[in-house]
Amino acid sequence: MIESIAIVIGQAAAYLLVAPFIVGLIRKVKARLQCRQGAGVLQPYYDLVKLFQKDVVVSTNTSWVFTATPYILFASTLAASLLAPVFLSQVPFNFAGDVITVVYLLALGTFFLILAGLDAGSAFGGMGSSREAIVASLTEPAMILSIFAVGLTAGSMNLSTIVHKTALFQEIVTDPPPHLMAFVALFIVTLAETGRVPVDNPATHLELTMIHEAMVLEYSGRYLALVEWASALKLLLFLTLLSNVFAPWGIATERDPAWMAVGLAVWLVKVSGLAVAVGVIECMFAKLRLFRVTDFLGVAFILSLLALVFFYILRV
Amino acid sequence: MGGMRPDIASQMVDLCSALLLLTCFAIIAQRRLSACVDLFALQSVFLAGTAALVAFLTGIHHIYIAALLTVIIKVVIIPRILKKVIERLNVTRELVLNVNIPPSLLICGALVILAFSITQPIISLGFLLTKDSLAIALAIVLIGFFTMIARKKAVTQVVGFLVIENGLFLAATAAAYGMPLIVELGVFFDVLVAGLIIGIYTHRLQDTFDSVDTSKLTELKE
Amino acid sequence: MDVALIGLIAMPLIAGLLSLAMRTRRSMERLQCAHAAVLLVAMSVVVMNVAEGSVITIGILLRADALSAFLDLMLAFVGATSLLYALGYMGEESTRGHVLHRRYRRFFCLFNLYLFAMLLAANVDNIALMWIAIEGSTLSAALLIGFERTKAALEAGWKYIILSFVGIALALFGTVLVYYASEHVLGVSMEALRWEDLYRVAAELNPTALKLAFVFVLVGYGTKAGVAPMHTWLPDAHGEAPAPVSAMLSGLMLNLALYAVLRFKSIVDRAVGADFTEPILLGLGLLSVAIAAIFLMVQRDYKRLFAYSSIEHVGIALVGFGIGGPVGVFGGLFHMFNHALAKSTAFYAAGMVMLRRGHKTIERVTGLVRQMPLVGGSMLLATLALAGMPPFGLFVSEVLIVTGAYGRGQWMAYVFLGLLAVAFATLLSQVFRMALGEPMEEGVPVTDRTRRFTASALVINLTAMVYSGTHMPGFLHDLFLPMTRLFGVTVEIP
Amino acid sequence: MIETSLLFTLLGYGLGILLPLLAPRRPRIQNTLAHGAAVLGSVGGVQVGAAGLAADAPFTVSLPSSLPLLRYAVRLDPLAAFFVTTISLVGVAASIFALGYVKEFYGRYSVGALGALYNAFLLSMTLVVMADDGFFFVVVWEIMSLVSYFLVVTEHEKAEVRYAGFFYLIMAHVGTAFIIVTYLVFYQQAGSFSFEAFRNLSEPLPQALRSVVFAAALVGFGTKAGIVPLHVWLPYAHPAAPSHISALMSGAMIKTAIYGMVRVYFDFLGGEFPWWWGFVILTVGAVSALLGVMYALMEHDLKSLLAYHSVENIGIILMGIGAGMIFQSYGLTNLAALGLLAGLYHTINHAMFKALLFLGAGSLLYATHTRNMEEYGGLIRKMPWTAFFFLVGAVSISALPPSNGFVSEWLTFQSLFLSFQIPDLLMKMMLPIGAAMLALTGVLALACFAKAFGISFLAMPRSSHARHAREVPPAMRAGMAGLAVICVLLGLAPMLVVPALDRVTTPLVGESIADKVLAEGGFALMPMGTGFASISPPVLGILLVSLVPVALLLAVIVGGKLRKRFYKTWGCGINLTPRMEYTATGFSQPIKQVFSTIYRPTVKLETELMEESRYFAKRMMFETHIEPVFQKYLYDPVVRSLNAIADRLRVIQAGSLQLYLAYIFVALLLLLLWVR
Repeated sequence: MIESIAIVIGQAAAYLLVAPFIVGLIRKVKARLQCRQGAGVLQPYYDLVKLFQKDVVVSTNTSWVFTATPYILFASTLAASLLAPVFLSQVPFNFAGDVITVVYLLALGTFFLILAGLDAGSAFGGMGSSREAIVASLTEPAMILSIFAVGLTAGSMNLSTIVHKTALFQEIVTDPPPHLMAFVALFIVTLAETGRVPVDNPATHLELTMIHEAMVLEYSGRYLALVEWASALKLLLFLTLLSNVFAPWGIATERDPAWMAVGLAVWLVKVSGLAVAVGVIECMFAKLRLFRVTDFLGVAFILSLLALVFFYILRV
Repeated sequence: MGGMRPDIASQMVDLCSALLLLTCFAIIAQRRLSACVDLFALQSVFLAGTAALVAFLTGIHHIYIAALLTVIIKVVIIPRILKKVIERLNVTRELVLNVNIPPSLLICGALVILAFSITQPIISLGFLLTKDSLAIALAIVLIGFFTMIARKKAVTQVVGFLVIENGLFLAATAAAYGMPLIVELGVFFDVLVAGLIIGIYTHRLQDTFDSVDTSKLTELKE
Repeated sequence: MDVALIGLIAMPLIAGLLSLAMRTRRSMERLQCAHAAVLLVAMSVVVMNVAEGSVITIGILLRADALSAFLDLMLAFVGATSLLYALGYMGEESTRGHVLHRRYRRFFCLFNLYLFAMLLAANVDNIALMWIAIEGSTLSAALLIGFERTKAALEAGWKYIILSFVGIALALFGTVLVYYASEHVLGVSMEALRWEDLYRVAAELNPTALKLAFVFVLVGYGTKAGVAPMHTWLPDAHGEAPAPVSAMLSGLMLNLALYAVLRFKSIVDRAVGADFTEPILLGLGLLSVAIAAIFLMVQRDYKRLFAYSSIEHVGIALVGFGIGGPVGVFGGLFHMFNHALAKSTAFYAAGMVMLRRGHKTIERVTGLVRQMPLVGGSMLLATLALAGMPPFGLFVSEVLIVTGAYGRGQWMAYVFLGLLAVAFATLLSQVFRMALGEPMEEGVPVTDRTRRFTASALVINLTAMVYSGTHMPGFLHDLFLPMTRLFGVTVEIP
Repeated sequence: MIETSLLFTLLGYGLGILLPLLAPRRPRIQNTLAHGAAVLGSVGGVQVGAAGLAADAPFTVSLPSSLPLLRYAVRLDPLAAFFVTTISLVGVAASIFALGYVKEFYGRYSVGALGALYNAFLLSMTLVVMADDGFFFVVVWEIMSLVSYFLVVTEHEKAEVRYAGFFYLIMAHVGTAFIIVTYLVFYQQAGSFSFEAFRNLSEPLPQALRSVVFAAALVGFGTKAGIVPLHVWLPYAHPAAPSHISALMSGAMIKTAIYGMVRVYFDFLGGEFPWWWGFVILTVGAVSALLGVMYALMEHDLKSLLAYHSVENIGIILMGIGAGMIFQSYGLTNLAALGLLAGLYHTINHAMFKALLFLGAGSLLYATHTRNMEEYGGLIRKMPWTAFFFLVGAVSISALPPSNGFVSEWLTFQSLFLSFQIPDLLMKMMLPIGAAMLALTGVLALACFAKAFGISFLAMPRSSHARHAREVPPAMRAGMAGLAVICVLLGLAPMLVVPALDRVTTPLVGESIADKVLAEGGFALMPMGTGFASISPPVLGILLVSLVPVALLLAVIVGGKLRKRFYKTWGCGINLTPRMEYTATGFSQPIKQVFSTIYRPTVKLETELMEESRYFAKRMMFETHIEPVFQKYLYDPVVRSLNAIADRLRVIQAGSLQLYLAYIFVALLLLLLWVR
């Protein structure tokens, strides 16, 4: 029991502490590829601290929804990330929810974020909210299908069960093609869900293009800090999914401190690698028009569907 | 059987009813309105004759009364009413036809054949004396009906209707040796009243539409 | 009980003759109310007696078995309410000066004679005398239809006269044919015309003659019943006649004509078997429903609208009899009964609208429920009943008939249901337009004196409708068993 | 126990029908009597339902009628009991709500009639699900339609209300015709209309007839349920009714159709059917769900929006049931039970939150006298309670954890995912695609309710209506609060709901799965116990609630005390006015763009330029519509062709006497020849 609690706390800590670093890393990679020096990878930490200490400016139009949202967003994202294993394959909260739960917990945050965007009554917020809504609605099916395709191989939809079995090759019946397709699909979903290029550009504040930034435009001080932190957390969560669900090797399968430490290290390497990949992609592609995003996500959906089909075809 | 050979008797009855049928054709072939009425009167005479003959031959006496009533109502009263109507309403004497005369005659011929063929299986039931009357009666009814369809004037429709009545009467008296007296009386009463009411209506029609050309009565439709 | 039967039949005649002597409107009202009361009392005595299983026969002339009693029930009840209603309606017309007192008296005279003729026809024990009585009712009806001497009324009356006289003539020919067949068994005599004896010897009668006879009778009385394709006079007559007369035509005349057809059917079936008559009835019934459904759609005149709905319901009843079997026959009879109630209610309401608005155009009538709650409401309810909605009896009978139809063959049931649905939609779409919404014109409200009568008539009918729909009264229940036996079937009612 | 509470219920509703009509014409008294009685009746109904669920053997009563084939037979088995509970729960809340809401109608409409009809409506629904005789069922079913019709046209001075009501009644009647056909097939075999006879036929129906039953029941009940494409009446009728009636119609009435389908397919047909039945149901469900939510997104009329969501949720319910049917036909009874259970779970959930949302919409209508969302805004400050309850409803219907909607949708997901146990490859692949569609539906619903709540309650008031709105009276709030609490409970306590539902499904499918579904001592749901997937709503709830303080704590630790400053929203330098706010139309614009193939939007833009310069517009007129595809291509043609036929055939009644005579003549001759 104590152990479990410790593990939960450890996992939460890992997520919370690593999340800003990933953001910083991506920014760094982009800067380098753009032949800039760029800020240090630890910059996001400083930003967060500064934001936490700043005063908060709240619009007179807003209601309690606006002030509650950052906390709800933070809580739901953290709750979701507690379901995805980091360094230990069997997380204590495994029984509490499967991948669908993860998706819907994130959706809970999105829901309130959309409300918050509308709450201040500025046109930007509304615009951001409506765009966020369409993007979110287009990503969900692809995400669920792709994870299902993988879940089938492990015969489970609970993340840590998948990870555990895959790590140990227990009753795993995996073929490369569906796995690969699902991976690509989920990667695209990641870019869309976490508001990266080519779907959204976290670095812009140009009202014609921004989505996520427009939604949170009215936030400042610690509210902004919480929102930023939560979105960083979300990004990390997705990268973790990509790494641990598709290639969980190295993760600890028993509660052995040394092994867990190794697992943690491996995980760090994996997510950093993915982060670099994200950064590279951000530099290689331009942001798509909003109505082109559909095609992009359509690809993800088709891929996940194909993954499913192939899974069965290769069975017969 | 007033001492007469059955076959002759039956032939006489047949002769009379045949004459009835012929007058029908005459009515169909007739263009002049008043002549139609006259022919109807003539037909009624034949009808009365047939009835009297049947009464004489069978000795069922109340048929005499029926014959008498026929003469009174159908030979005297109704034709007079109709004539009056024709006079007073100065109905144009030329009939207006839906169906022209030659085709009408052909159709009526067909109707007669039909009548015979339909009644043929039950003729055997009939009394030897009047075995063909039923078929003829049916034929008259059908022809009367056809007249009502083929002619446009209100008066001719009345004539057609009365011809149907004659056919019915023939069926009742000749074919079935007359219904019980009370029934006969009732029927006659109804016919009389019917004639009266029709008369009333033709008046009102004339007053309101100043014409009795029923083809003008097409206001009520969908 | 003989007294009751005689009283039932004679009362209208007496009242009719007396009403010519009535000097004032009040005296007329007294007379007719008394008349209505007597009718109801006598009727209930007769019905109760017959329900206990006895058959009332008086001499060789009158005979009231279950079927006749069933007709008496409808004739007396609807007759009584329509008398009440007529007092209101005609009273209003005369106070407004549309009708002189002379004609007001004449109207009631004719109205009562009409009722008399129908009651006689329903109870006389002689196919020929029945014909005479029905002819009599036709004559009085002819004058009643043309009562308002407008062009349209005259035209309608004329068409009614010609068509129904021709029809009735054909019916007489059929009657003669039956006599022609029966006198060979019973000899040239009154017996050869009596139901009693015809039922007795039916089996020995010549089949072909009876078949021919049935065709003539069906076409003949079918014309009066408004069975397609002989229905063409019906919308005109119902549309132009004064509302009480329309109610009588639809609620009683059609049922009486059906009664005649049924009588002959019950004899012919005994002789040649039901599978001769049933297909004919079925075909004509479906045809009627179809034609009615179509014409309900294009209707612009609310009285004609209800007229076509009458054609539809006669058709439904015929389908019931055509299907045969306990379910079909019961359904048909029950349908006749409920239709009499609902349709008379509908025409009462329509008449009130007519009095208020002075026209019959559906488009120009709206907001009845707002303007005249009772009238609008009862028109709405009556229409829903006619459309086949519970808690009204027509729903029950329609479901029963559909059930029977399905037994006869799936597709018939489907077609029938489809036609019913179309009729439902078209009828309701028209009546909702009138009943709901805001009234678009004020019109002339009727006097309270009028409203007293009309309202009571409406309320009585409505209560009867709901009652018979939710629960069939015991005496009716007792009537149905022998009635259905008349058609060689026994329906088991829990 | 059951008898007494049943009598209590009937008494309550009966009084509710009679008293308001007999009471003096004072609206206040009539209102109190009618809806007070309704509260009593529906409370009794809840008791009946609960007792029925607990009872071991079905409870039956049967009274003979004086009409042939008709029996007033009532039977309370778990299935019926479940639906009685659902209906009555909605009834209780709606009746309490009505006590306040009906004040709106004082003086304008007959409160007595309204109240009486309201009670009749509740009674008829209760009887529909309890009826144990086909004929009786059809009678009460039709009465239910009729009464609800009258309730819909309460405000019949409005043309659109009249149209809505008429359309509804016609569709309902057509549906009934199909239901009658369904029962006739059984009647032919059983020789009686009693459900008992339907259940155990002497010899089973031939396959052809079974298919007839399937199709007829699908169309018949589907019309009432509002499955695409038979849903067209629903978005008209439900909004047109007074809001507490809308709540009953959307929350309870359309569920009777679900009841009918389950009754016929699983009970009468004994759950023996080919795989394609289930597949058809599943497809219909998926299409309804998706199209329902999509059309909902385009609505600015709050009540129409909710009505379209009923179509969506009926779709979700049918997806669960359809999956169950597929499993059933492959003999996977425990999975069949799961699918059915998911469907029923969503049924009661939808009943609760949809009723809650409609009551919320009613409150907005009551406060602002408009249904147009574009005229709301900022209401969260005017009416905090309503806002909160509406938010609870919105979260539930968007299936966000740990709400009840999430739990039932999750179960539906599972029953779709577990399809990998089906031997047939096609089904293996189809059901997950269904899951994908369900996911899409879920998120679109989220978007839709983010729009509904955000535009209606947040930011600045968009009209004087909204500016002058006031919180609604306590009775209305109480009604909403009750439902909100039930929603939360249904979400957090599945360990109580699942066993109850299991009692319903066990007799239908023949296998009890409660123990297989519940794990961790009831705190987690783990379908079929295979560890394939599991959730624990209570734990999730606790987690979320406990992590919010964590966030606060972190904030305080890092940032110290919170210092807030209030300032007006930055409006690019000029003062922000409501006219600059994002509208509902604007919000859903991207979605309209993306799915334009479905919406087929038509846009009309008129610009009137100034004569001085063509670079300045004097006024611009923009209007956009989405094409009502089904009415345009499915219903209108039928109506038009019927009218055309009728118009052609008018010549029959041409008015010529000779023609009429000819009809008779021809009829006579034909018959004579036929005889011969």
